[in-house]
Amino acid sequence: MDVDGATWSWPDGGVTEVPYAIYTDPGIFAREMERIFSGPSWAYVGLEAEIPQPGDYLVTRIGVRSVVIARDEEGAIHGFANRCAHRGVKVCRQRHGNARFFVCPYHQWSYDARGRLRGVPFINGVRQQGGMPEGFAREDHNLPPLDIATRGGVIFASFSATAPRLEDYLGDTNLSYFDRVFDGRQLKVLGYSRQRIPGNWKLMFENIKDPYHASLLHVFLVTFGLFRADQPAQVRMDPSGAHGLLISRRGEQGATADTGEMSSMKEDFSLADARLLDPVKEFPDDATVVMQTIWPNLIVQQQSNTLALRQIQPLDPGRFELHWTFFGYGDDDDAMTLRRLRQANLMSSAGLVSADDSEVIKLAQDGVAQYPDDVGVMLMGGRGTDDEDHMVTETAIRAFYAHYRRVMGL
Amino acid sequence: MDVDGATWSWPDGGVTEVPYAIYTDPGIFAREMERIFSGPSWAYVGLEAEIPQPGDYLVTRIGVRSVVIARDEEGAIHGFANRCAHRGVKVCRQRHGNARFFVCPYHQWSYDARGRLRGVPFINGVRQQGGMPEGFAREDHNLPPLDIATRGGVIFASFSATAPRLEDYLGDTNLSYFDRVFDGRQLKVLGYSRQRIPGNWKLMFENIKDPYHASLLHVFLVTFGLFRADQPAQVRMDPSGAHGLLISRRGEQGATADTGEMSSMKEDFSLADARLLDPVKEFPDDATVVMQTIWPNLIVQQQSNTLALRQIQPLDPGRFELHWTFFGYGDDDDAMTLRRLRQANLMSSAGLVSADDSEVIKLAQDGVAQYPDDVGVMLMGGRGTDDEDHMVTETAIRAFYAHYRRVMGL
Amino acid sequence: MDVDGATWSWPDGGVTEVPYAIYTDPGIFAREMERIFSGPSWAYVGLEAEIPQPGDYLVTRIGVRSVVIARDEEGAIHGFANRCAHRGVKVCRQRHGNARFFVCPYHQWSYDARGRLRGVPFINGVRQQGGMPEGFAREDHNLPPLDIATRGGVIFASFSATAPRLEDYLGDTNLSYFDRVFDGRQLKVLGYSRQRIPGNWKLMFENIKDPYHASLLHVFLVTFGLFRADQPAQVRMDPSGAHGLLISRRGEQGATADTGEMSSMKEDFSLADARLLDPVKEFPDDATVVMQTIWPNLIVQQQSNTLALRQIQPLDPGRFELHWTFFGYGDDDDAMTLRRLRQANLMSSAGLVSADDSEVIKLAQDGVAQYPDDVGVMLMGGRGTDDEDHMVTETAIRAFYAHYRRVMGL
Amino acid sequence: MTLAAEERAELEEVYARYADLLDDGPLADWPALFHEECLYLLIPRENHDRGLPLAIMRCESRGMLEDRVRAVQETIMHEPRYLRHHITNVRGARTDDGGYSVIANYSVIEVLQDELPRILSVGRYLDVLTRSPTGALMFREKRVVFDSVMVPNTIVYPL
Amino acid sequence: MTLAAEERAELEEVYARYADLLDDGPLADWPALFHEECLYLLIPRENHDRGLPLAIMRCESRGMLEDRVRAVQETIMHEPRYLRHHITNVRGARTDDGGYSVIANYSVIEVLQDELPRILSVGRYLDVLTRSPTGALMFREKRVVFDSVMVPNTIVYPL
Amino acid sequence: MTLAAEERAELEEVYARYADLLDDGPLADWPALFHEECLYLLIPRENHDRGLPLAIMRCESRGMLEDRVRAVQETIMHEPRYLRHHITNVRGARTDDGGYSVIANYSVIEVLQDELPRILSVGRYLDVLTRSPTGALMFREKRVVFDSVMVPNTIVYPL
Ligand code: FES
Ligand code: FES
Ligand code: FES
Ligand SMILES: [Fe+3]
Ligand SMILES: [Fe+3]
Ligand SMILES: [Fe+3]
Repeated sequence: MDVDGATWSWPDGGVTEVPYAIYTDPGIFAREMERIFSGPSWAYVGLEAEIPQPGDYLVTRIGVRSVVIARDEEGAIHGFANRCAHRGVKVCRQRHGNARFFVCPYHQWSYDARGRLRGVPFINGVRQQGGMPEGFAREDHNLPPLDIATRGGVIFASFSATAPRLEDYLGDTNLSYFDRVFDGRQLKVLGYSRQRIPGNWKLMFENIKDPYHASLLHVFLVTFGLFRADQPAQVRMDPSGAHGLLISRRGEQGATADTGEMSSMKEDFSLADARLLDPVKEFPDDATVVMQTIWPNLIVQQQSNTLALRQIQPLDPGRFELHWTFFGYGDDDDAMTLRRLRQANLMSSAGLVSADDSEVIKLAQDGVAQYPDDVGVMLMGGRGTDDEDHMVTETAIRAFYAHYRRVMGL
Repeated sequence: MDVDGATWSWPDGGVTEVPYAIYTDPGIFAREMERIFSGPSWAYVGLEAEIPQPGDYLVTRIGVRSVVIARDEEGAIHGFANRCAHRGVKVCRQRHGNARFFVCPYHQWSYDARGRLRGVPFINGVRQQGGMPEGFAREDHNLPPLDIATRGGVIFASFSATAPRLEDYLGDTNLSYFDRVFDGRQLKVLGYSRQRIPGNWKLMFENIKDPYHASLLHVFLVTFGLFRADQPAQVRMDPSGAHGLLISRRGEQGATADTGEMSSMKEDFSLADARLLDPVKEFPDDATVVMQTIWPNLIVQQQSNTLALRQIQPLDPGRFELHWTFFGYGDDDDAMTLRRLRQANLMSSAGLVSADDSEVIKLAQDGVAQYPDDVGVMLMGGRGTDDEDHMVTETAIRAFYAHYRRVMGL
Repeated sequence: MDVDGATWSWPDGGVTEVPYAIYTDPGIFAREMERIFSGPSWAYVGLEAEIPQPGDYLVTRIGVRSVVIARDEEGAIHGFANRCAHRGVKVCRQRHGNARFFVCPYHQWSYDARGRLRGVPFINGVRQQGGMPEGFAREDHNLPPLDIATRGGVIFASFSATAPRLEDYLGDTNLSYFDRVFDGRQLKVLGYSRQRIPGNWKLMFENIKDPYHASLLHVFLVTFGLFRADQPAQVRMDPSGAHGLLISRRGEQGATADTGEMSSMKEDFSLADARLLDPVKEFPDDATVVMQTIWPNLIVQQQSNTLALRQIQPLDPGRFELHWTFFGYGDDDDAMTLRRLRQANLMSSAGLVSADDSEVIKLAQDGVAQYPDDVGVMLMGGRGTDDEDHMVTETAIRAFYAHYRRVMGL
Repeated sequence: MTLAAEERAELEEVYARYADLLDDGPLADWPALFHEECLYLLIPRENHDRGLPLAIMRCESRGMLEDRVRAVQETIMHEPRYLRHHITNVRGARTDDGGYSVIANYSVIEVLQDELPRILSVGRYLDVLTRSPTGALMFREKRVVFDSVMVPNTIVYPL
Repeated sequence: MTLAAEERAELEEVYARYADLLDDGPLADWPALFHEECLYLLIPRENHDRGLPLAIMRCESRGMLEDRVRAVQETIMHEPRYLRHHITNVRGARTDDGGYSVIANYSVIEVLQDELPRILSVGRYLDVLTRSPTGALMFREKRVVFDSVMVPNTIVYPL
Repeated sequence: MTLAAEERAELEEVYARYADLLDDGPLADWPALFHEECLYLLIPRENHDRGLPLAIMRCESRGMLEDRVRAVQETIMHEPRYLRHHITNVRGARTDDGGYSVIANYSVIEVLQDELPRILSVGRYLDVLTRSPTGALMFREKRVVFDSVMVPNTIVYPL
């Protein structure tokens, strides 16, 4: 197939049928990198707390592209492509650091925190010989800059200058839940977890936007009543459908009228050390789990007291990386910090719960890759793409693909 | 090159010239998966003895596609694609087992031994919310079924409903030799050997259909007179040329008029422990070696007393897997079982003989991949594709490619 | 993009702008293998000293193609494709050896030192059966021969019969510097170093043709005054620009008016064991470093007293191998041999200097692969492609790409 | 300070048994190698070097180890796999209570069904062993600091 | 039951010599590490765990080991390669006849010409060693149970 | 001739410390494991087997080792990476001066930032150790003969 050759088109059935080709086709992937990750979107790139001081910087990826996020001497945050304007060398090799200038190793062209070219060794040659020709102007060779938006200590960046205001981009509902976690308190980074998952990056979004699977796949969650289909829940989207919220409240444990269909439940499993699960209420509302997905690369996780940002970095159609940043608040006491660290046992590359997801995503990729011409069906909860007040629905996935089709022109 | 773009065509010279591109081109490989492995062919998938009980199942691959072969409560054998009808997840993760239902891990849709969708959790939602929409019918979401044919305890499957009767498919000659080994006696599985070979899958068929190489490459065979060009032999095909038989009878060891050309022979090599080779006659005829190739993925090996099925599982143009199932008969005494196990030293991923073949296939792939526009020549024994009564011929390979060209439309 | 589909063209800006696509595009790579490595060029394949005796041979690669270079009984050197005329198997598996005939392992077709088919087992069949058909002539199945040219003990080969005389190919200037090192004295091979570099093969040529980077990237060179931008130097090309010379003379160490811009210099670094650097003058002229690049696959290195040939073997757009052959002269005394071995610490897969280059090439590939539509700029020293008498220029790279564009038709 | 041969031999036995239980089971016996009050951390070298506390497995008692083992066996959905440890270059020092503080290098090779073997994890054990009343050596602390910060998909079993 | 330091040292020597002969030769001396009546099995873990008897190498005497060695050197066509063993986490128990039953983890890394190193095989040795009249330890039984069930092309040399 | 348990233990300690200093540092302390007059060679097995003298690292004194270490830290531009050694199957013989000649197998796994772990180098140590005046064992000669002749990009650190 050739998506550019117009020899391929999305099957009928709107967003209730998703063609497997979008998980495996290189042409579609290339277009995603162009239109989604380099388009007018806001990609998560890090936390202000990770670069608190002037000169601090971090290196991350937007789509497949390496970028530098740096704080200048005045404390302002900037971003630029991590690729020398001279001959393309990756300028910055460290994941993070502090630097006044960014010096390319090859010929030591140096750039400031805005990615502006400041130094070109031997620009005037040596002993009247060589150097740059007439008409060479440093300002013509700055690094491609990123637009930056921050809110609540979270940094977003865009390759496009035409992205809407971050607040408008998120929409009221998603913005309010974003502010619920990033409420202005100082954030404290607790650590990182990184994993390379052999599946298409969109399978990660499907997974988090899918409350239907949680009570079925996640035996641990169900067994300990942390998340169950019979608990109060809402699914919320922004108007575009790009972003989504999964909100639920812990309910009773043990069997109920509805647990019959949760065949996986282990009623006899009780913890030998209960400290693994001793959640405390820390947010004004009653929600015990809020999973927020922000187009095109972020998951904000509040699962009881474990807070994390999961950044999605696609590698190719069949692989993506998930970079987790665990955090708490500057005013956490030791007990709360310890609680967050303990609960992290549930969520990471070795998480008692999230391991189910990374494993099932691999199985999904293995399955779809064998049948390039088939489609998946997303009918749970009907055919709509609206908000719902229950967990038995794929509405958020349908909404995601409705937006995806618009952006991709598919 | 682009095989679909009709910018490529098979070179002149019929089947005496084989273009190297068929060993390396992705477009040709994709067409092979479609027309050959998903077409009206019978692919070997396993033995009845591997799933003797109701509920027993095994998982294997036809081409690149994972499939489940299951025995239902009534003892009937069925097959279906190992890929959930919901969102494509590999349903079955174990290589074999026993199950009443096949439950997808993601949302626990459950399928019966026919691959028919039986259970959809929360199909009616929870507490009057969610669930499947009007018009959702389970029977619209069964797994793609396979046609099944069995003979002599061997199971074949087809993605196509239009494959001819297995008996007609094999043809009289091949059928009779198939029945020679699978004569109705209970089969006893002795074990498995699996290897991933860095070559195109067709090179494996070429190898087994090629009696010419045996007396030259396989020094061990020649040295111990197990297989030699000067021994009585027949090459037999079915009318289509798809399937083939290589039949030979052990003759004298030591030098003869014809061993001059078998320069590789080691006359001074005698075994320190002769038990490695103490074949006994166990079939009515005099044939000591019968190698049968069955389109598109099976080799039936009878080499003295070691019996094995070799299943070919292509991965991509440059790699395939060979899955060996070694077996004996239910009525073998311990001495015979031990004999088969000892003779297995000659044939496996570490076989004294078959190691030559997996190594030479890698060398062939390495060679052809460098010269995409060149061709191999298959002139030994002339240009024909008919049966022969000697070993000095490539007729079976030519017949194979004549059939290949018809099926592939090349 | 599709370079063959004429949907792609070289950007404006002549050779001062190099599109990143040429480092990553498979279509361009395929054309390079055809037009550059299989075209009328002379590729380095080895040294006469490596195959001194009749029957000696070595195996190497030209582009992605394996070739055999052999010395016949009369002492003449020949070359041929390492790929059996029968069914494509790699005939020769050893890196070097001595053989009268080259026997393919599969069916033991045997070839002489010219690659001419000499033996075909069972060509007349066995006992009046089989064998080759009417009209089969051995001489129709020789291995594709290579043209061979040697000078000063260095062997070059060409897949094309239309390459110019080696002397004309190199041009006067490059020929004279080639003769400077290969002056007719017996060569003594000291050993090999091999590395697989995750970058496009042309990045290696850019690197060696680029005097600009040496005083900036190579802190070790600068610190010890082995190579500095403020030292006397020449850049020389042949008329086509395909080949190049970088010639410099060691100057003072320590800071000077110009070292200010060599920020990397470590003035306080002095060697604990000075024996690492005790160069002696061994060539008539004053040049202490001469790096010669010979299209399409050779670098001749004279860095003080360490002499090496670096052969470039592309694997795919993103990877190439560098095969180093270190040598001295037959009349070296032990002290000189030891000196060469010590100085080899600077140049190899673990070289104190060359490690900078293999590392930076990886960073370049990482950088350009993310931005397929961008270009690198090569403006240092102006826009010209002529010889220069200083190091602050990219003229040799521009000349290289001017030739590249002509050969590639881009 | 170096270990006497007998001390080294005793430690080698402990690590061999440790590898044995994780690679070939029974996994349920593995927590018994730890003291009831113990600390087991599976921590990326990146976090360890930067002084960040987050571990991807954190068990603060033998009970938590048992809970992890049970979850692996009963609740975590995962593909079948084989694991194989190499624990080498054991070095350590005696502690006041007759135990040892030990550093060792480890690697774990993973084999998924129908896949070729691959390196799942590589790094270093930072351990404290103590003696049980019966004199047996038990892990009081075990920090698995893994260099392979980018995890190939999922770590299901303890390392 | 744990091994004394001297016992462990003696076993380490045997395994080091075993690795040495397979990796660096002379291969022809390798069978001499086995008792004349011995059993050497190279068996996929899959078969071993399912109770299936098939091994991909099966030598029932030192003679058969010698035949295999000779075939590797004289009859099997194969590309040149280097192999390198790591044999670790040796654990065992004394047997009545003064020998040992031993379990050890192993991995073998293969280097084909112009290729990068890769893991050829990984798994476990299940061994029985006995004493020769001269007191030397010899293998009476060696079961190489390999986790890497999917073999990367070919296994030419014993592991 | 086999080593006594105490001798083996002492050698294991030396190799553990050797691995420790290269993998976890301080690298600057690593040269102190060598005698002032020493020979360190990092040599491809291909050259070693063919009798070709070229090594890709050649240090003829502790001073040259110190120069290499300093260059690694101050002058060589390289991507950040973690290395991890496994040194196994140590075997050796006592020498007249109370030292040892030792052969051991090694592998080094490399982890580049955001990459999966890979085998950087595998091979064998051919060592001669001698005793310092204080009785400590030091390397007089170390030949690192690596099977992985095709180097994956660059070798920056000594192995
Ligand atoms: S490539 Fe960056 S300075 Fe030249
Ligand atoms: S993917 Fe199988 S049940 Fe949802
Ligand atoms: S392939 Fe070379 S002789 Fe047949
Ligand atoms: Fe989930
Ligand atoms: Fe064969
Ligand atoms: Fe350089």
